[in-house]
Amino acid sequence: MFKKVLIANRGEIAVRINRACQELGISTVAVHSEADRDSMHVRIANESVCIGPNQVNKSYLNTHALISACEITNAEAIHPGYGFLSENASFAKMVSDHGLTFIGPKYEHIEKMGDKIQAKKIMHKLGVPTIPGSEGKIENLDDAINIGNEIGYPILLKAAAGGGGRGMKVIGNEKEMVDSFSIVRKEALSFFGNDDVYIEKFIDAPRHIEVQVIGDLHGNFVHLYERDCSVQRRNQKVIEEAIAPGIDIEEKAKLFETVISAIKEMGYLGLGTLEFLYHEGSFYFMEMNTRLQVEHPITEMITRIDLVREQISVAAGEKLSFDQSKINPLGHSIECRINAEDPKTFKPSAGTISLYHPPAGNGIRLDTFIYSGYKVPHYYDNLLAKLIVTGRDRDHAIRRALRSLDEIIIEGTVTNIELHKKILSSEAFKKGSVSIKWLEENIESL
Amino acid sequence: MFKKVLIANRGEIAVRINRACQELGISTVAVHSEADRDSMHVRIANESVCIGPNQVNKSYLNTHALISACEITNAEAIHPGYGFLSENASFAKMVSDHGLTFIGPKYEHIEKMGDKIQAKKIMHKLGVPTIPGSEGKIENLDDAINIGNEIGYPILLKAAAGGGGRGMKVIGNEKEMVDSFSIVRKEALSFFGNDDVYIEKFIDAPRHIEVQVIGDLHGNFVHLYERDCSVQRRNQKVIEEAIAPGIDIEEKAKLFETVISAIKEMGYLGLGTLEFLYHEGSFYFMEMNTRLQVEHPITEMITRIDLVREQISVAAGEKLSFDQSKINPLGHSIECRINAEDPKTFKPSAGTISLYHPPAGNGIRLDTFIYSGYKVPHYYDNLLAKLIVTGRDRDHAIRRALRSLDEIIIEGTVTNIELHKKILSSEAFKKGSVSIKWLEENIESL
Amino acid sequence: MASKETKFIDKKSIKELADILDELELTELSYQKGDVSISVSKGTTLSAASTKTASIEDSKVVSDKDYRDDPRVIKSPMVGTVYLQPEPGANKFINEGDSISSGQTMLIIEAMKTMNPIESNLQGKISKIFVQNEEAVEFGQPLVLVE
Amino acid sequence: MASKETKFIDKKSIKELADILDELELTELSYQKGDVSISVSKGTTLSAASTKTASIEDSKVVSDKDYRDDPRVIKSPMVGTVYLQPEPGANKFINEGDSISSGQTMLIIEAMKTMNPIESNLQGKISKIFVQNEEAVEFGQPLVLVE
Repeated sequence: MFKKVLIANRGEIAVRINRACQELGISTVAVHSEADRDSMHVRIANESVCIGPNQVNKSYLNTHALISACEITNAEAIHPGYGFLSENASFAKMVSDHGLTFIGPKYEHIEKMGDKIQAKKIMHKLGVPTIPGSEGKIENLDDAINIGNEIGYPILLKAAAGGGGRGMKVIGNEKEMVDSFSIVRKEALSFFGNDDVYIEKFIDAPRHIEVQVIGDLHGNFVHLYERDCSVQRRNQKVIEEAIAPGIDIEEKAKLFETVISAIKEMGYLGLGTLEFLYHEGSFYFMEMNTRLQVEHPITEMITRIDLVREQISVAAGEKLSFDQSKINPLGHSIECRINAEDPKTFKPSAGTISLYHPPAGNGIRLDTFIYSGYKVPHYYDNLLAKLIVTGRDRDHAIRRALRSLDEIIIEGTVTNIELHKKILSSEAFKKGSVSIKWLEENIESL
Repeated sequence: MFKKVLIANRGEIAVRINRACQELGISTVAVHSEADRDSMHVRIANESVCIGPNQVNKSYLNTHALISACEITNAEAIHPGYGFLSENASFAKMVSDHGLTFIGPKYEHIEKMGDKIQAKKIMHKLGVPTIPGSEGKIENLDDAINIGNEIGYPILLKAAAGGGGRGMKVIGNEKEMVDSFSIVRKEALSFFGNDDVYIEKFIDAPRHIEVQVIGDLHGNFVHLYERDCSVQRRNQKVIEEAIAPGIDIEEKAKLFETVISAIKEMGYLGLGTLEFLYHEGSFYFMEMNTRLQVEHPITEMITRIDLVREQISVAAGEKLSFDQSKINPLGHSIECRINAEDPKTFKPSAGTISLYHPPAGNGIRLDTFIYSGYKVPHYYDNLLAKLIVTGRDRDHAIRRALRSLDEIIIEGTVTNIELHKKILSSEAFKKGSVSIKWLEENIESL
Repeated sequence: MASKETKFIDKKSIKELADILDELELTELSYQKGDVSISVSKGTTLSAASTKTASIEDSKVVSDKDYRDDPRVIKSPMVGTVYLQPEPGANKFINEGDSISSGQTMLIIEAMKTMNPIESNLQGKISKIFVQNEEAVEFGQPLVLVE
Repeated sequence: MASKETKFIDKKSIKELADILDELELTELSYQKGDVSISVSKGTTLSAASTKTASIEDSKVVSDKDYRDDPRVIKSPMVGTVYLQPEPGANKFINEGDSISSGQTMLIIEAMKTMNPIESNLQGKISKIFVQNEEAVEFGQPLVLVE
């Protein structure tokens, strides 16, 4: 096991990783920008190094400073957290070229999964379900009709050169295909100077379901069930839960099997998350995150596996401490991301936390880095805390979340706590299975 | 289920019970003395009633005020917490005579178990192991020798009228019995005016092991394994853990069987704890606590059963939500009682909490009622917070506890946090299985 | 107003001290000079939590809060329900404006099905009755103001 | 200053007391002289946590903390290891008491196996060199004081 690890991150995740290291008996090095001198991740680490000024590209993204900080502190490994350099393949390679360990996957896997189109092709080859469609451009109407019948309507007819929501049309049936095919091609030509079109299955209001996996260097590959992260706003997850409500266990078992077979084939190391769209009983692979996720705690709560601890262990070459048979999710866990943001405009809100009082009690975990008197800098992201509540079942977890949101006090900066209360109290959320469009479409009327 | 419950307590346990009620959708009434007007249990309740001045006998022990508070708020049930009126059989009866529900056992059981000598006799009859000894006074030396041989040396020869550690002698073998019998009788006569003596097995440095049970009104009786509460000072528990380290699983299974059979025979309702001395493979019943215990959270953590929720449910006439087959303890949980007390003299320390910052993260639960700015009154007990840490195994839980104790900040009053660190870092504690004498004997050298 | 008189309250100085408090990031500041003494302080309180509790005190008897420590007030010695008349339909024991003598019954508090006559421990004129008939009262809640 | 006007509030004294409060790490301070009496206090900060961090800053370079915002100081532009000589055995680039001109090399910082000469951006007399040979430095750490 490592003796000393440098944590190349800030905020709640740096605090989270620091705790896992301390529990493993690993000494920690915090790095920080000038603005973060008093931040909690610096306070609780064994050592700290200022690596640059406030701008992230000169501090938390400053690869040279990070490697140098390892050199002067004799840290053996770097944990990148999430965001920042966590999915930067060339940084992972640089770390390893300097004889240090990058606590994450092999850099080849970071690189391959970083290219979304290549990632889809690889996963498709490995048997993971992806969105069906034409494998390339459609030559003529007959081909279009054949493919339409094959994958089933509705389908999306898309200009190959399109983008930003332009140059695509939803086709509901064969007749609409006959009517629209040449029109879409003509439009494509006039908009983008190219009349190539292709077909993809149209999924209107899917859910976001993701599967947590982990692998070690000894041939062990395990999934830790799924999370439902459909409550989103502007593609930002707001609430996540594990396990996903209302999905047939047989369906999931089949998915988990193909996922495990794929990461085994890859020889994947460490934590990873495969993100899927889910609609009417089918899963469609979107992308793979080759890192620790913000929402990992809900999986920890229902499986009782400390994912960060395992992640560090497997990076150090150790075996996973459990196998698939040990993973029997129990209860239901919900994470609310508490952001410092204006409740109307959603603009990030900086300021000094004049009073912080956390909720507590049975089933409550609050991962945060704030404290009474902490000045939230405006340079970084606005995630203040993650409230993770776990109950015997989904209904219990929702009630627990609501009573915790009533208990928490964060004064000095505006937060989205009221939004969480509204979501958790809404009939649609309580029923379960909302789509990724639900929050945006209903945020005004909640 | 109840619509409204009055919580007849203060401090962390009133907060704990309030949370369980809220999660069950039950409205809560807090009661408080004048000094507790700003206490957390008042702040988080749905309603509150001032029931008297600061002295406990005029407020928290004021049975008439409590019943009246139910009447004016229309609360249907009273949760007594621990301490105060929780084991007062006549209060329990008074509550029920007023058409209210006492959230606890039937008052007959509180009464019977409240008399320690009667409790031992009842448990002995019900097959629960008690300390072997003469059933009454010893007539002569021959009887004494016979009983000594029967229960095995060392034994304790005790004056029936003795007490406070006087009028008893440890007898190591038959020869010592011959030498001492008449001396002890003579001493008994001169000290207490009565030369009746009796014999009890002598247990030098036992451990304190207790078994958590719960019963409902539908014939279901379940045990939730044991807790080890041997780390004590002046008969006050300091650290508790579940499950107890190093006790043979077969031994425990046998104990649990007799315990379940006993409470079934009694028709026991609600939560209860049977306390045992444990020494060299044998358990000796000491007493039964007919209430919620301070240390209940460690059992909640390893069994994932919310004991307070179940306690309220069964009092409302509902069935237990689980059966024995669902109770499979996982991991290891440790509770540190954080008291406001002088680290040298152990004198309670009141004062204003100028800053409170709790530890957090995976596996951490902190049950407390303090907050930044809270003035700890000097009228009540000195328990500020219970740090409950749960890890994959005992060693992990100890490391977690240590890192949490490093994180916690309570300024404005002195606490025993440093004592906890010393205990948890000591080789003897790490090895497990210390006796109830260990802390007192080693506190200076820790 | 063409006043030459020095106002009792020197708001400008208070404001100045408050600004200094902010500037120096202090939480308390007292200043005395001659016969004028000013203290300003700023601090965190648990205000968010306190706003949510709907205690009986808040919801039923808001107006009596200021009188809790007033020696002219007779406070409830117990938790219960107040009756202002000896029986339904009868006259009230006391009315605002009445004179009252020490030992005189002011009202009844029912607790545990028992009627407890509450006597005055003050004498003077009743300037305010804080409670309504059949109102629930807690310990220490102001009942009557005697002047 | 020969000012005749007596201002009611003596901000200078308050500031001075607040500074003393800070310097001595007090939380409250009262001062009285003649008819003037001033009390200042400052709330609690997360001091318990901050005492436990053994940052490089605390453990290695305690003395330079006060100079962090001093414009006369040249600070480290990177994380790395300091060398005061061009090569082992050679003379130091600079010594305390030397004159230095803008653009002159003061020392080398090794980072990522690369030797980075650090040049002065000030000119004047070197009154203090904060770092030792082969010492690890973090970003923004004071290197040299030029007066």
